[in-house]
Amino acid sequence: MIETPLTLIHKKQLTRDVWELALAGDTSAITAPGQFVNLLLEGRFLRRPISVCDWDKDILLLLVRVAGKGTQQLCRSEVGTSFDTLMGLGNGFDPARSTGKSVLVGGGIGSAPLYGLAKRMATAGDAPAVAMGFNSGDDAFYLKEFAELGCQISLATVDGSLGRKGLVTDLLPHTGCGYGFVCGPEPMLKAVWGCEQLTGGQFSFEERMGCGFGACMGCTCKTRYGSKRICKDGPVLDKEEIVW
Amino acid sequence: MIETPLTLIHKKQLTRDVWELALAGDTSAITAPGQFVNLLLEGRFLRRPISVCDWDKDILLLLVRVAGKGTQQLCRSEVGTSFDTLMGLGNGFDPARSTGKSVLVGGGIGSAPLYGLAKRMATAGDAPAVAMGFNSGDDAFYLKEFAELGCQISLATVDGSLGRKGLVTDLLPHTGCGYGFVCGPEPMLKAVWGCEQLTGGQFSFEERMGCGFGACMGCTCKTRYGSKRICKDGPVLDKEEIVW
Amino acid sequence: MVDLSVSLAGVSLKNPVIPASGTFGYGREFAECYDLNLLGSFSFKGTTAEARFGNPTPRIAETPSGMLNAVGLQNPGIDAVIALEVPNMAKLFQGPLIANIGGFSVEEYAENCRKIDQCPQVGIIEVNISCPNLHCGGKNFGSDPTSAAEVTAAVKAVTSKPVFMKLSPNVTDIAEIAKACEDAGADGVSLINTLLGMRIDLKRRRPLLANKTGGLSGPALLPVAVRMVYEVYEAVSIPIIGMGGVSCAEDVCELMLAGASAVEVGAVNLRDPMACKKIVEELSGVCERLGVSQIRKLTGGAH
Amino acid sequence: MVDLSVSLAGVSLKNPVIPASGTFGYGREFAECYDLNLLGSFSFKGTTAEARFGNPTPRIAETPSGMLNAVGLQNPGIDAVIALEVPNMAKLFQGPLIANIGGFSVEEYAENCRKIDQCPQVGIIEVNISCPNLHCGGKNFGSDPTSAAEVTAAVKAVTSKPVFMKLSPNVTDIAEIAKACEDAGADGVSLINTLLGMRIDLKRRRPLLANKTGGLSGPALLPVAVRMVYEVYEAVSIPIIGMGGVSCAEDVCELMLAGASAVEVGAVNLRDPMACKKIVEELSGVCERLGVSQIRKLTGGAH
Ligand SMILES: Cc1cc2nc3c(=O)[nH]c(=O)nc-3n(C[C@H](O)[C@H](O)[C@H](O)COP(=O)(O)OP(=O)(O)OC[C@H]3O[C@@H](n4cnc5c(N)ncnc54)[C@H](O)[C@@H]3O)c2cc1C
Ligand SMILES: Cc1cc2nc3c(=O)[nH]c(=O)nc-3n(C[C@H](O)[C@H](O)[C@H](O)COP(=O)(O)OP(=O)(O)OC[C@H]3O[C@@H](n4cnc5c(N)ncnc54)[C@H](O)[C@@H]3O)c2cc1C
Ligand SMILES: Cc1cc2nc3c(=O)[nH]c(=O)nc-3n(C[C@H](O)[C@H](O)[C@H](O)COP(=O)(O)O)c2cc1C
Ligand SMILES: Cc1cc2nc3c(=O)[nH]c(=O)nc-3n(C[C@H](O)[C@H](O)[C@H](O)COP(=O)(O)O)c2cc1C
Ligand code: FES
Ligand code: FES
Repeated sequence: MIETPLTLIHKKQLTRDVWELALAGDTSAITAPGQFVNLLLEGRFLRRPISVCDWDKDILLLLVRVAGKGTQQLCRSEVGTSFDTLMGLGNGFDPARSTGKSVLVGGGIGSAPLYGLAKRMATAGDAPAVAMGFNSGDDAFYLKEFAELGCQISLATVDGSLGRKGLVTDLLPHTGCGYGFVCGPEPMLKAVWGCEQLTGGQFSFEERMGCGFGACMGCTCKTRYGSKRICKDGPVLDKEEIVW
Repeated sequence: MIETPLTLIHKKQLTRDVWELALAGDTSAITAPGQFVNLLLEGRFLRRPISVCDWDKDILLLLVRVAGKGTQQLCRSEVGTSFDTLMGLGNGFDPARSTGKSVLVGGGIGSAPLYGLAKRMATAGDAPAVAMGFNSGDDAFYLKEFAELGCQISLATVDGSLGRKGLVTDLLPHTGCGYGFVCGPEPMLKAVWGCEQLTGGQFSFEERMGCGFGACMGCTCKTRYGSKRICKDGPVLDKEEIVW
Repeated sequence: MVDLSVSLAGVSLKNPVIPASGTFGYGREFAECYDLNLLGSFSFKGTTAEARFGNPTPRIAETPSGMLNAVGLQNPGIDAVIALEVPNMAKLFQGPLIANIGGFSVEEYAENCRKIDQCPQVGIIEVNISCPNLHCGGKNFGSDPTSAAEVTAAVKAVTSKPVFMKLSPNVTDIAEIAKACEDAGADGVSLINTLLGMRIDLKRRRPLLANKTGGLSGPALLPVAVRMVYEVYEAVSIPIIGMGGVSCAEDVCELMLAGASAVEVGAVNLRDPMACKKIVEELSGVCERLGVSQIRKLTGGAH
Repeated sequence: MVDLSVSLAGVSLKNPVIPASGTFGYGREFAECYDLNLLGSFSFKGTTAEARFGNPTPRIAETPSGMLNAVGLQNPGIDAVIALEVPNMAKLFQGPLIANIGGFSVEEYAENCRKIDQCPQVGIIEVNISCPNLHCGGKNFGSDPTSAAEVTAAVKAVTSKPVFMKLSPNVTDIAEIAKACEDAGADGVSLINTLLGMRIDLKRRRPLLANKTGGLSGPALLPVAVRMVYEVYEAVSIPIIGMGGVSCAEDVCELMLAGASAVEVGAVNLRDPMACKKIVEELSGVCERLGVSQIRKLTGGAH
């Protein structure tokens, strides 16, 4: 973990409430896709945890959904704004531990960290299948970006306006994959976790955080191997250790 | 009183801790020199009261001394920063009520509102005498500006590095004036109030303020005519009503 | 169209937004900024039997997301308030006023309320029991259930207007005090008053306020207010006027979900004289987003 | 050169800056950021007899200039702490540690303290009496003088280390509780713990924290902490560790002027892991500006 300033150098609105933000600074603390950063926003006491979507050595890419006043402030910030940032938080996804053909499963904004994972898997010569669920076609983002990596994409929307009508779990049987990298809201994680064809997988969780780096025990969850801190021992947990 | 945004369009450091700030916006609520504005600063709960130094219909000039974290933040703000401002607060000086030859008496940053007063008196054809006291010559500001109005200036510094060594009260007997417009720290106000040759005068006071517009009773003082709110019934009080 | 009307012990208000006592004077300064009739009501400056200068200055200090005040109940005294200020306020605001009443003995409270009972413009009496009991070593009336109940009973005996007892948060168990007031006949409770605090001037090495301590108000207080309103709602069945740190329409809804039937807005009026107007204007939109068509349905919704 | 050293009931610290219990874990995460030996001491996570998972999540909520936590004393239990964590902490920090001890009965407090008494690395025992007394309807030990005194006496009987009783601010009269602890033999008092608060999730219409209420900490709390330290300093003659809302070196000096001999820094460690280091580094400069050559001379200076 390092504490470092990042400068907003680019922003683009992707959907009604999702923005793509590029920030410049020292990204050396990031070691794996699925890690997150914790951004300090002027006037807010707690930092805001946001997953690393992608990064190179001096640029960090985030996809941010406006969920409340803090994310709204973040997405309204002007290019040039600087943010004090804690970087390289959490364990992240480990593609090396996959035990079969892999599918990346994203729900809503949960697809953000999967992009960085897909890119690294593609670069290693193994572009994964991607299954994404959104509320409607208007909410979908990054389809082109995933496609450009060579990923096979399947889509589901709740209102049926894009891809299959239904939930992302409906897509899984058709992917033929047995190992999942999963990120999304908790009910979706639980549903995917229960899908029979996934024999293994890595699931990324969210929790309200005090610190984001393991000090406060604000984000603890129970696992088969005892208490774990989502921020430090997660946010990614192995399928087999998860208890609901 | 109006609530309006002002944009910082110019800033200049005058001394080690005094800055000249020009702000653009609707100044129509200002009706008299010696009134003040109340500036909202990002991240501070209470506004900061600052005297109007000078104004025309769309520019407000302030002189600000860095006294704590808020004034530091204000003076460090970048040109272009916007401040929510309450304008046209307090009664201000009334030169028409002068009963004799007038001297403007300023202590430290207290000279700021006297400039706007001097300018209006000069424009009306009656440039007043000005007596200013500072800690040292390095702390003096606006000497040229007052001189350009045609004011006769006398100076005192505590360390004697500029003008007469001593306090501003030492200057008064030499001005030959019987009516004062006075602004400065409270001990200086009290000393000037006690000077024999001033038969009348208007004294501008400071107090910690909750609102600045008369609602909270945070700034009340006792006068010969009952309780007065420094922010609304003042900040300028008549010599004869003041009780210490 | 969201129905913003609420009712407080039989008194109907067009909306739940009420400027808090001591932060709105007698309304005059705010009436220069907007038409006060858009408010639900307003609670005017705390009134005592005698005219009071209040505490020496400095009376105000800043704190993170809040402020301290030690105004010390400056007011012209109940007779002057009734003769001059009440008629004036009635010109600025045509709805029912809330009269905030202080006192330094049980008798003084009763006498003040007996007098204010004569004012038809006053719809509700709000009795501030965070005042020191001069007959009892200066302990606040609001700091123990017995003296809170005593004031309640004394006041109820002399007025037919609804009486809301305004509780102090500086206690171990605010629900117990509220219950004592209810049992003594209170028609409602108002909470919370300010939390006792202090700032020190590092240069002078003395408390910043001349009075040493002062009352904390402003957004910093919000979570304490929400908790206390929630606790009191579980303990009593009379209506609650909630307050403490409200700065936006969402905060109004939060206190109502905790159990408030109406909400007072205090310190932010000082920071932004337009605050209450903005809050009233935002309230319908916030209710719509929360899927509420009658705001009074929010009261106690989080229990 | 400003002398920053202070002394707490005979234990010397190189400076008065102490990370507060529960906001610094066992120091590991912070030791990745800086050398902990620049601290005066550190108070480690509250320890109970049994291992505790703590409360269900969400355990954290944001508030204006602060936060609520309802962690619920998650810890591996006293035996694991002594066997594993204390030796580990001693590697990261060579000065005297402060052991923060919880309990749900007088016996548990005593038993925990008897065990921790065996650790030479522990210089001070800080007894957190904001825990519910399971034998007494769940009322906090810290909410009345009798039970506070009972815990104090029981703990003092089993340890020769200095015992600091950590007081809850959720009381009508904190000075009375402090006095009861002093009379029962406490070597010092630590204050304040968190103020009880609540936030409500407007969309779900439920308290945001799974535990409903949580403890308020962070800058919002500072004026309440200053006031309580000031009051307690006037009531007792044992040393005070002050805390609540400290976020910079000036705040450390403010609490010392109010009466603290040393100062704990809590929630801001979570916002900024470098906070304590920055505070220690700024402290000399602030003292110089205040014209102080020995920081311990500030203690009680505002009285
Ligand atoms: C490990 C992790 C990775 C995340 N990655 C992303 C991402 O890549 N893109 C994205 O848009 N969002 C992401 N989130 C969710 C994001 O942190 C929240 O949407 C954001 O904190 C909401 O802040 P707010 O001020 O807008 O909302 P408010 O509701 O006003 O926030 C109030 C408080 O609650 C916290 N909070 C609210 N919702 C959440 C939540 N879902 N998770 C954690 N804390 C919350 C806030 O941090 C803040 O402390 C992630 C969360 C976690 C834990
Ligand atoms: C009517 C009036 C006119 C003023 N005109 C000027 C001016 O033209 N130029 C200028 O430099 N200063 C002026 N001041 C003083 C200026 O308001 C304070 O220096 C400033 O508020 C300090 O804020 P801070 O955050 O830097 O200090 P802090 O000490 O951090 O402020 C903490 C709190 O105390 C208040 N405070 C501190 N000092 C004073 C003070 N002297 N008077 C009132 N409130 C104070 C602040 O407003 C704030 O609420 C004036 C004050 C008043 C009342
Ligand atoms: C300057 C000031 C003066 C106050 N005077 C009174 C008063 O006279 N009577 C009273 O009951 N409460 C008084 N209060 C308390 C408020 O009515 C309110 O209970 C408290 O400030 C909490 O609300 P807030 O955080 O919205 O300000 C005063 C508060 C302030 C800030
Ligand atoms: C996440 C968190 C956990 C805490 N855990 C404990 C604890 O285990 N024992 C204890 O005595 N105090 C605990 N506290 C209280 C702090 O030690 C401190 O008293 C309080 O937070 C006020 O200081 P602050 O405003 O600087 O945070 C905790 C506080 C926080 C924020
Ligand atoms: S958020 Fe503090 S330990 Fe995870
Ligand atoms: S500052 Fe509020 S009345 Fe003067």
